[in-house]
Amino acid sequence: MNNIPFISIIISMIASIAMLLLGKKSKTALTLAKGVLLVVALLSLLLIPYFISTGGSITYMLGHYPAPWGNELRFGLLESLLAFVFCTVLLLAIIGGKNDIIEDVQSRKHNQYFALLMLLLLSLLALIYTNDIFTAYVFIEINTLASCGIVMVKESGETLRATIKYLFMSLMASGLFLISIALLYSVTGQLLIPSLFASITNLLASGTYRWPIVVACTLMTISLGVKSAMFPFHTWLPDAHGTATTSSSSILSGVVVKGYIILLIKIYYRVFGIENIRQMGVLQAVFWLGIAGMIFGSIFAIREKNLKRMVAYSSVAQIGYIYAGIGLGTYAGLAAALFHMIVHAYTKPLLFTSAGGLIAASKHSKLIANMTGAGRRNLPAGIGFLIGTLSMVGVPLFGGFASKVYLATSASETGYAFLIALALSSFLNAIYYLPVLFRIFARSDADEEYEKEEADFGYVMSISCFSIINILLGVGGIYIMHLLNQGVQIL
Amino acid sequence: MMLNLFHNYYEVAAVILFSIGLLTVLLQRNLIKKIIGLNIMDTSVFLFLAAKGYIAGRMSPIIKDGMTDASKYINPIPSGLVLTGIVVAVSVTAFSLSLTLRWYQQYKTLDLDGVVLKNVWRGEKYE
Amino acid sequence: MSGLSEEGKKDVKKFTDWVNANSEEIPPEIVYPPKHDDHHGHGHEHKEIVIPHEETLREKMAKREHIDENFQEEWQNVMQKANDDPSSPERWYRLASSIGGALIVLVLLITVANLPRFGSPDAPAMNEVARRYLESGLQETGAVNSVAGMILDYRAFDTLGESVVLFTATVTVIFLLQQKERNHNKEDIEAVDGNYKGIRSLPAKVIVAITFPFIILYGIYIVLNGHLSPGGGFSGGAIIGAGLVLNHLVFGQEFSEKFINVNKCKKLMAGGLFVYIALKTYSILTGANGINSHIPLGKAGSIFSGGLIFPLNICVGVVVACTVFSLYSLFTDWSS
Amino acid sequence: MTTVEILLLLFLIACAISVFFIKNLLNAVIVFMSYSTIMAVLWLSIESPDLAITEAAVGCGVTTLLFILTLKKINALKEEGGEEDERTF
Repeated sequence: MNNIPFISIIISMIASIAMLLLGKKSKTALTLAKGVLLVVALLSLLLIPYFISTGGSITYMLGHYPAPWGNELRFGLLESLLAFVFCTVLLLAIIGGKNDIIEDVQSRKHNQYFALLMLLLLSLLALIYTNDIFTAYVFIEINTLASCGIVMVKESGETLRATIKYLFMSLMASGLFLISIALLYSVTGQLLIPSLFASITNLLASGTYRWPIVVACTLMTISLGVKSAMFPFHTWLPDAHGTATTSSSSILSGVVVKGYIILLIKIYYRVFGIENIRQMGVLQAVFWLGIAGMIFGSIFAIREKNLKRMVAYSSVAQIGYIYAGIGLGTYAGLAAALFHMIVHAYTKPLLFTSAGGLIAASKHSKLIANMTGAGRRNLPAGIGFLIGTLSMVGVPLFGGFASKVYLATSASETGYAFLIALALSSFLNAIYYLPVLFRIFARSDADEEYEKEEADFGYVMSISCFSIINILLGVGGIYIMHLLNQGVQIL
Repeated sequence: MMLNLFHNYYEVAAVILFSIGLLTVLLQRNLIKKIIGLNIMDTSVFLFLAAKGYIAGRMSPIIKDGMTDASKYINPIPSGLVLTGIVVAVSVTAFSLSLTLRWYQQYKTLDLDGVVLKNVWRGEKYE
Repeated sequence: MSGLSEEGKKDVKKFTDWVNANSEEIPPEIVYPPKHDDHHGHGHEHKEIVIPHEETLREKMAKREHIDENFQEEWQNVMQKANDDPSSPERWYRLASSIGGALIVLVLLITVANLPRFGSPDAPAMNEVARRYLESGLQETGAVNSVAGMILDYRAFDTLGESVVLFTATVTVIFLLQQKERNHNKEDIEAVDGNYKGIRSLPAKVIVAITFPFIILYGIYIVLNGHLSPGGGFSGGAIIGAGLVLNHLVFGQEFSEKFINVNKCKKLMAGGLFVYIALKTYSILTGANGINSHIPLGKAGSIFSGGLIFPLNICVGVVVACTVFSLYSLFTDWSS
Repeated sequence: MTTVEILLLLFLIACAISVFFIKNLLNAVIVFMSYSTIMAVLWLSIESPDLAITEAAVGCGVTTLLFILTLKKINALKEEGGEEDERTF
């Protein structure tokens, strides 16, 4: 049981190397990728009941040397739940985006694409499980390279541009992360998270080296904020998410961005301690940036005429919700933010996957204006988009409603700014999502011009799985919330 | 406190180099220059880390004649971290250079924004 | 276009109109037929090549080149105007980033002033962690070089991640720059047009012929002595790779292919990583589950010591050498 | 010793600044290469021979090799257009 996280990382590592050697056998690579994802998801699922029954967490020694000398993994209920969510999203995203992969990626390069996906998976798992801040840096770099890799696979001009933009912003952020590690190391001499926490608490209590610690915390927030598209640093996101191939967009918005947020949460709660962060004023900044993201992300989305870019801008708003939830600084707020993260991890890939279908059904035009009736021509995509939209706007019974309710209840004690922003953002969501919805289901005169799309089994399955999970989260969210509340206590 | 700045001259140089690298990435339009800027940023952080491991008057962390007395050697940890960092930096450079090549092949320019018009010219829709 | 002011945008608009007036749609040279359901994974692309009438094609290419020539000049004018315009967002961006850079240097300088002194023996970084690496490192890992002991034994997971970073970069570069798979038979190589023949200069050839074995030998020495002296898998591997690159540069492709080529590199690299991962998995799993790993540490200071560090350094050396050479070949072989 | 180190550090900063202003890309890359070499020397002087050797082989050797290969390819692509242009654009 203890070995599961390490073994899942190693499995995906070996799979990615094997895929490079497969040559042209892309079907084998796809099967292998699905198999690995399924195995890792099941392994993580095994951990969940174990942690529910035992509580607490496990610290896993990587090698023969104990705490401050060797590397460590640490995992509990929260980590295993998130690993399970990430694996399932990845799995459904590749199943749903298979057609677009065939179309966008040269066939001789398919196995390299899947190798990159496996590398992405292993870096995400390592980011979730790691208990060492320098290991986190190394795997952040893997994650950056692999996620830029899956953006560029389309090899068209706009994706190259988006990739370069994304790469440079991420690498600057990595530089900031590295220098903040250097600052922390030079005042504490530790790299392992628990030892860092002890050391930092002592230093802050005695008042020595306060300034370097504050600077390190700020720089880490900025760096992970850039990587996870926190509001003023989101400029790379619409390009990267809006131009990549469907499955890449789903994966980037569904899981990659979340991996960094989870790392940031770990840093806040387990390296610095949330009370110290609040005293430094960083937490308040995160809260207000989250609020600004909620509103401005939606406003940008309203102006957008391109469907995928619109959905991408809506991610900026949703990430704003998550940061505002974190910025509340309470365990309830954190649990609600994590719940919103899980809902968003299932909803945004649903929207991207169905947007891919809608675009394919309207002669590969990405402009919303050309999509009249697309939802009728490709019914699964239309229904998927409908469910995703209803969830985003916050209609009862869907995941988005539940998460907004939890966020609102967790925020009700701390002030009205959050509630007002929540209401305003939901209203703005409705403004830009509903017209699209009406348009894609409108009756179009030119329906005969389009050839009927054959429904693909994998596509339909992916859409329906995402939708069912979304509704389940909306109906049975209280149970997940219960788990999360339990999980954040031992963070 | 200001005196400390003179003592920490390695770190001061590293910090200045870091901001030069950052400004090169932000202000230069040329992709190759940007990549060099990223490399300068990374190496400056490595210089910072390596300087933090140094202790005046001690030897490099290679055990001589089985003498395992920690007060004879400098701190080995920053060296290890920087070794990892150097390899990460070179991998990142290789990736970004190959991207630059593909970009140049497609648009015959090293400027990321100069391409807006080229897109128009090639008939690709671009906003 | 977002970086331009209103005036700049007008200029751009004017320019785009000019470009549009001077160009026509260039007929597609390669047409992909509509995809079939069983298209996935068979490896053969149904390419249907449509060659437009030669005369028109040439005419259009000429026009395209004409635009290409004038493009840079025009564009620079437009950008210059936009930059000089005081209300241009581009200008604001530059101002803001300069201020940001100055702010960061200021903040970091204040931080540096607050840090422990350079070279002081009682800096917080020199704590029990570093002390144990130095004091018990020889006993526990068998490595004379504490840095090697630290990165390949104490904190081996980081180093595993680092090799995976290198691997990721190689995958992405292969993705971007690899041409269609070639068979590396002799006939094929000779048949490829523009096969690199090496340099003509005889003195250079003689010098490289003499030094090449020494470079490789030196690299191997550094790899094998990674646990005893400075260096290790990464630096030694880079030196070996550089030697191979030199060999290719001077003696040309045909001679170089006798030693190594991209496909062999790929396989060697994957093999090296496999062995690396296998060894490390064994040691981590035994360590984490409290089992004695039964790895002999050897006599400190001799070449066969340091337990797993010695084979790990060899694996890393192979991986890095192959990565360097395959990056080189990918960058040189690639052509539009 | 300290004077030499400070001089080398100043030289590093000068290299970094000149990379920003040099128009010719090949020159910029070569200045960057000398920057890496100085960095290796500095690391040797603060008793980190491991870093020095790695920086000399990887940072100075491999990175510069990659830069120069890229520039060579870019120039080859430029010549296809028939124009020899050393401007940074």
